[in-house]
Amino acid sequence: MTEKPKLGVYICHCGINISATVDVEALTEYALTLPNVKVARHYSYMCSDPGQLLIKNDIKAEGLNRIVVASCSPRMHEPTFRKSIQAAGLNPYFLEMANIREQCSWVHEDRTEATIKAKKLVAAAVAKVRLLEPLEAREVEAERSALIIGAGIAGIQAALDIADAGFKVYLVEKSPSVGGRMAQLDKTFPTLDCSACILTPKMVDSANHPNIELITYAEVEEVKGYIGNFEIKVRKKARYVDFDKCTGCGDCASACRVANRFASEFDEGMGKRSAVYLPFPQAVPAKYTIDPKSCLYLTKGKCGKAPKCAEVCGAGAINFEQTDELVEFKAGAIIVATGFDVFDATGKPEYGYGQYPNVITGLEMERLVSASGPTGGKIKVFNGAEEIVPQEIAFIQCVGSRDKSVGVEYCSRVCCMYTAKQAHLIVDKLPEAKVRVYYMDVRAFGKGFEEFYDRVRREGVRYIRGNPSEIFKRGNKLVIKAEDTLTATPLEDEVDMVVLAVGLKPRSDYRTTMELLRLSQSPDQFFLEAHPKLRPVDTATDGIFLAGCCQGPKDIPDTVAQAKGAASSAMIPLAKGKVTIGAQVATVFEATCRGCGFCVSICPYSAIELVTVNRMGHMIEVARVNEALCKGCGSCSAGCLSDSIQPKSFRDRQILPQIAALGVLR
Amino acid sequence: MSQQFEPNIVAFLCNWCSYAGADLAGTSRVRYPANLQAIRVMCSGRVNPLYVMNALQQGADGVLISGCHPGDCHYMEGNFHARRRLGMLKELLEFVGVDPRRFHMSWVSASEGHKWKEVVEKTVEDARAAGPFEGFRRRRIDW
Amino acid sequence: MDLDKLRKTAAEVVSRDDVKYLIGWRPGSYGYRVAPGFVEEASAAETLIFSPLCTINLATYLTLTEKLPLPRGSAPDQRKVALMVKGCDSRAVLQLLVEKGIRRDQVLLIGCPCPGVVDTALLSLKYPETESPADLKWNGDHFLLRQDGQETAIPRLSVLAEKCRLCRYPNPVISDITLGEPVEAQLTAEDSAVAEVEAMELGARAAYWEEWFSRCLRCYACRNSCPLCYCRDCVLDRLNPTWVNRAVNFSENTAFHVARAFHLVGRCIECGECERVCPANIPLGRLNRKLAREVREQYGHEPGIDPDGKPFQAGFKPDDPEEFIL
Amino acid sequence: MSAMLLNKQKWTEFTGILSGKKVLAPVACGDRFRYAVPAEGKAFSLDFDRPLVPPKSAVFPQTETLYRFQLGKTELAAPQPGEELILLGVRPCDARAIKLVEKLFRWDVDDPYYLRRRELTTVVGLACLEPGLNCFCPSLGGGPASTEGLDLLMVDLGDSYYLEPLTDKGRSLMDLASGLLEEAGEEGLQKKEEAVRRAEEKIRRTVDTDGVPEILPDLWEHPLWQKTAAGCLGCGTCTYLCPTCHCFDIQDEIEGFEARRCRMWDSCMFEEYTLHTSGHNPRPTRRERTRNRINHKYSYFVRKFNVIACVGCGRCVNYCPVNIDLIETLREVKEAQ
Repeated sequence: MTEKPKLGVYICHCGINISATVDVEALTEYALTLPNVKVARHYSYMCSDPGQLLIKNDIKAEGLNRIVVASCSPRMHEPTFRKSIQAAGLNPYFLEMANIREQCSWVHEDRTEATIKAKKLVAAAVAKVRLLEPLEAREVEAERSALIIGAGIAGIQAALDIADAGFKVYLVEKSPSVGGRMAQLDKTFPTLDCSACILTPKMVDSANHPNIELITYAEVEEVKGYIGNFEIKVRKKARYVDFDKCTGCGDCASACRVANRFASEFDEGMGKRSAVYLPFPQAVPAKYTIDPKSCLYLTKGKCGKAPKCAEVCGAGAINFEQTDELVEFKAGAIIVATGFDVFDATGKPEYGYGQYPNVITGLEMERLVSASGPTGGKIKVFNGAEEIVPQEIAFIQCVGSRDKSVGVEYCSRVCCMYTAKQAHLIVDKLPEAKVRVYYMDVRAFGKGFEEFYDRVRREGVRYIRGNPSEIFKRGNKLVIKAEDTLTATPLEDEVDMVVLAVGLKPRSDYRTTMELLRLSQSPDQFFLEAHPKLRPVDTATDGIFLAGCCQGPKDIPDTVAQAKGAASSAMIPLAKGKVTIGAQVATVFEATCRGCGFCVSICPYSAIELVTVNRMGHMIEVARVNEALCKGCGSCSAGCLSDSIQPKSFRDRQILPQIAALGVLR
Repeated sequence: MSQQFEPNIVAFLCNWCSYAGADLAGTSRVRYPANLQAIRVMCSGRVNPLYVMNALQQGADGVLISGCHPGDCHYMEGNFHARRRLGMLKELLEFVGVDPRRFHMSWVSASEGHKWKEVVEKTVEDARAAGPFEGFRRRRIDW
Repeated sequence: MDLDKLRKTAAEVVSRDDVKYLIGWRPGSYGYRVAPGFVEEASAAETLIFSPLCTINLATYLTLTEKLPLPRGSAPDQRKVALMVKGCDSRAVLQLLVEKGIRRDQVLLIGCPCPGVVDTALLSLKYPETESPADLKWNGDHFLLRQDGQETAIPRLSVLAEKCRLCRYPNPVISDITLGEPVEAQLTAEDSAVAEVEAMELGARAAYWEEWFSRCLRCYACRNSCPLCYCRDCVLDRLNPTWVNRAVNFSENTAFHVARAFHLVGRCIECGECERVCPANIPLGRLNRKLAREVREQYGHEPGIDPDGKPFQAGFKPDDPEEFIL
Repeated sequence: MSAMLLNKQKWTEFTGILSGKKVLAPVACGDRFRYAVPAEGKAFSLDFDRPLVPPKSAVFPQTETLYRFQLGKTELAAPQPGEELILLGVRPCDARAIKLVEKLFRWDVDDPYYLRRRELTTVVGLACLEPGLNCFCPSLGGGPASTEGLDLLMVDLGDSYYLEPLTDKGRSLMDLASGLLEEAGEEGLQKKEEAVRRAEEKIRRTVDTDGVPEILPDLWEHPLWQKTAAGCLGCGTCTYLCPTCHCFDIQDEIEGFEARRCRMWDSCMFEEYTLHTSGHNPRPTRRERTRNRINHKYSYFVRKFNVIACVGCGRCVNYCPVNIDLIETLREVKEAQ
């Protein structure tokens, strides 16, 4: 480090690309006048083998320890020259390039002007290279396992892929069962295959796979570390049912004193469940859970003389003493597959959702038409107090999508098609019923979508282009007030039931996940991918990937495709067993750091944290960089008031002399 | 014939967008004035606003900082930080009497070779109109 | 304010086991001077005052105390520092908390609602100081000056400090004990001093600041008196890299003041100490207030108000202004 | 030449004689005065308040280039000697200070930079007939018309100035103006002495320095330093404005590939004043720094040069932003005995 700098400056002609405009000889002479420059040469193609050999020989013969190459853009050949000086025994980071081709000879015509500019660029490179420091890229071991948060179809698919490749997977699900939103659906568009039929085998696989550790009814509480070395804490919530003893017989649920009194989450509140429950018949794991918010014993401390569930449980699985359990493990990669919520239709009060029982959402409709649903697949709704089989049915699309008035500008991508599918199912089940769809545009862009849409229309479903303004009750009918914008006719449409095609929203608890993993959001509040085109499953943090609707609305095939993409990306560090840590990272000078944490807030990669250190008996906080997470952007540094955090190779003390060198030649 | 004043301009370009855009301008053989020299930094967020002051002190007549368009930052947020910091610096410099034409900021993407040319032309033209920076230039003082 | 109550409270506070000492104001050695009073014992609380002469922002002292190496095995003194704060001082404390410059459990704040302090320099120009300490009191739209046995009523606005004319937060924004009744915030006057500089032609503005910055001695009183300039090692003192040469001339002085003002962007709480302490009378307050106003108006941020706020310089909003970008 | 009178009506003519020479005189600067070359077309005026920065800056500039060099090269270029200078309107206390500081620059080696400037400078004093609130020069052996360090003393007698030459430099300056001057005579002398006596009576504050240099070493660990330092901000106001403070630092300044080595005022109130490369600081807190400031003036300097390095100008008392009052501190020192 203390070795006095001995510089070599190498000026490339690039054939005549540079030398036609820049006087390379004058430039070489000038370079020799600069401080610490021992050798300056010009050559026709510096990047050629003989060109590189020239540099290597000088390093050995003249004892050069810093190299400036004035040639093309560093974006082009920096790696080339780094390698060649490294081959000659120099640290590869003792190189600075002056871009005298793309940003000089190719853009200027006047030889004098271009030569002056080239001199300044070389001077700046000399000024900087004198002060560069030797750096080293490092490799660290990677944990060969993955954490997947969310066990919907995205999480399950990613888990199965990674597990099949031979790596350990921790699949963590918040609710008592895997399956997610897809399990709630009846048929899938446009093929109409039964959602449960294609999903349940995968659910079962995810529970039985030897490489998958399925952790349901649990939440990730803490994630520390970095790619290859995440340290994770998961809270397994108390089920009050012994997981190993429970046989899933269901006796407890029938015996429960408050049996079938509570809205079933799975049935979107249309069905009822007991305080001890299985979310749905095909739930995996088929283990009962006591909801602490509805159980009499857990809320009131008393349930008759003794809780009935415990009395009837032959396996003796009921255990009110159970407490939350913390599980800790390490993972090399994380896939976030936390899914979505649907738009809360009460946000559009003009449609009367919540006010009229026969105004329902698309997801409720899924449960209504499902054979496993609360009505056993029969389409019936309450109209006031009376239960009816609707004959006049309207769908309203884009409820909570493409609607700035509720703060949702995006298209939810699935509503057009699920509406078409549900319309078809109604026509199928109630051949007499009249179905119409109020729409803005129909987006049938996927494979087989347009054909399906066409089929539904042929089946007699009427599509009316217009956005209803209001729904109100007249007699025992619901009246939709709208305008058919194709014929410019105002209309009042009397119906028995309205289905609101609600859009997809980020999960209500997205902020917890965001803060847990320091994810970013796109303007639509879904999690932000690292690049919209080229890194659609990556996040800004290495080793954390996105799959499914948490990144944005998508249908099942897209979700599965992204899950598979995320799985294969996550497997890269797992397969390599190592991760490389860049050399040009930020570093903290702790002696001057005042621990304000500005850098911590600024860093988009959560690469900086405040740690407490003992400074001569005083406990003080200072910033510390996790080199594995740092990308070397340097934003922290420009925001540091005491200049205590600096990106290597782009330190202030390396850049300021560059500025000075450019200035003095004015 | 009176000699036209040729301003000296120091530019800070982010590696991923603006430096690449400037390279593209070269590859496309776009012509622009030779008054501007670029210093490559990884991100516009790296540019400490005090670099601008330092450049003016050390002989620059104008300073340009260029980064990725909002939302396109390779590091996601660096250009947003740069925008806030440099926006305030601009206010400050103007308030202490530095001609606002001496300091510009731009968004130039890797595909905007032609925009880069326009930005350089505008920067040079403005600095030329503002004249040689004497203000608090170091060498103006007994140094 | 009731001085007896102040002294009684102070005495109680310093008697507490969890309080190291109290910092308040005490009469200075002559004229209109007021000095910081460091009270360690209840009896010494008798010297404390609170008057329109109490310009010093005591929050500065929170970060000024050096941390000497402790003998191995001994623990640092964890007791609190009790601090008397005016509205502006309390904002400094709050901003320090937001920036983790201090911890909440390290301070005990005695809030003093403040009807505005005087510009001591202006006061002594209009009403010359004498060698005996003078007494000044608030009295509606006047200050009552008692000096060498004589009493003079001074119209409030004629000697009120500039920052107090613009004060939006006369009452402490954070405190543990509040003395006296809250003061009504006045309708904020336009910052005519800043407007005056803004209205100048560019060249005149450059000349204006050149005139002032040329006189700077680089005594660093502005920096050292600032409650928010508390880096252990100021970058402007540093040699590698050298941001600002130590040489004292217009160029380096400007660089120093630009850098200082910039580092306070979104952090300055407009207590005006920098300007008050400047021996060369450089109107540094204008520089800081101009930036504070831009931060407020363009970015909707006010430092030292929101204990949960994110520091201005450590964040951004996607819709921050960008009209200036080409 | 003996003492002479200069009628104030001839002031303009007198200053005309000085034209062509470099003259630094008090110039109004807001409500402060400083020594500067008066702006073009502006006459010198002796109607001023005590300037903020003492005139020591004329012979010991705040920043002074010692030599220049190129990075990577070994040749040095030292600046040429400066030009002759007349310092006008110097207060006797400040002139005494220049004389005191000279002792340091003549100690072990002769400092060529300081001594050359000193040699080229003629110091013209003006008796201080309206002492300030915190003036205490008589306590330090000076007075409103003290002549130490002056080449020429002027006393304002209302309608004329009393001019008393003190050195050859002073005499030759008076020679230049001999046509404008008239003998002061006994009457002039009496008027002058009367004016000075009245001025002396106006001085309010006093310091008893008797024995202070001897006491100070015994008070090394006395709590008074902690007490004094508690409120100190650690700024350089007191030292930079002190006419006898003479500490300097030497730094290299680089611009591009060129550099200069220069000397600049330093202040013992700054943390980095005694900061070692190792990170160790023998004066780690404001207590040690405050103690040093008093000790240097009232003890170390006395031991070395047999005179207190304070002239009682009162600037540190006037300008301390937190009212650290040297006079009070010295009183406490005496009391602590």
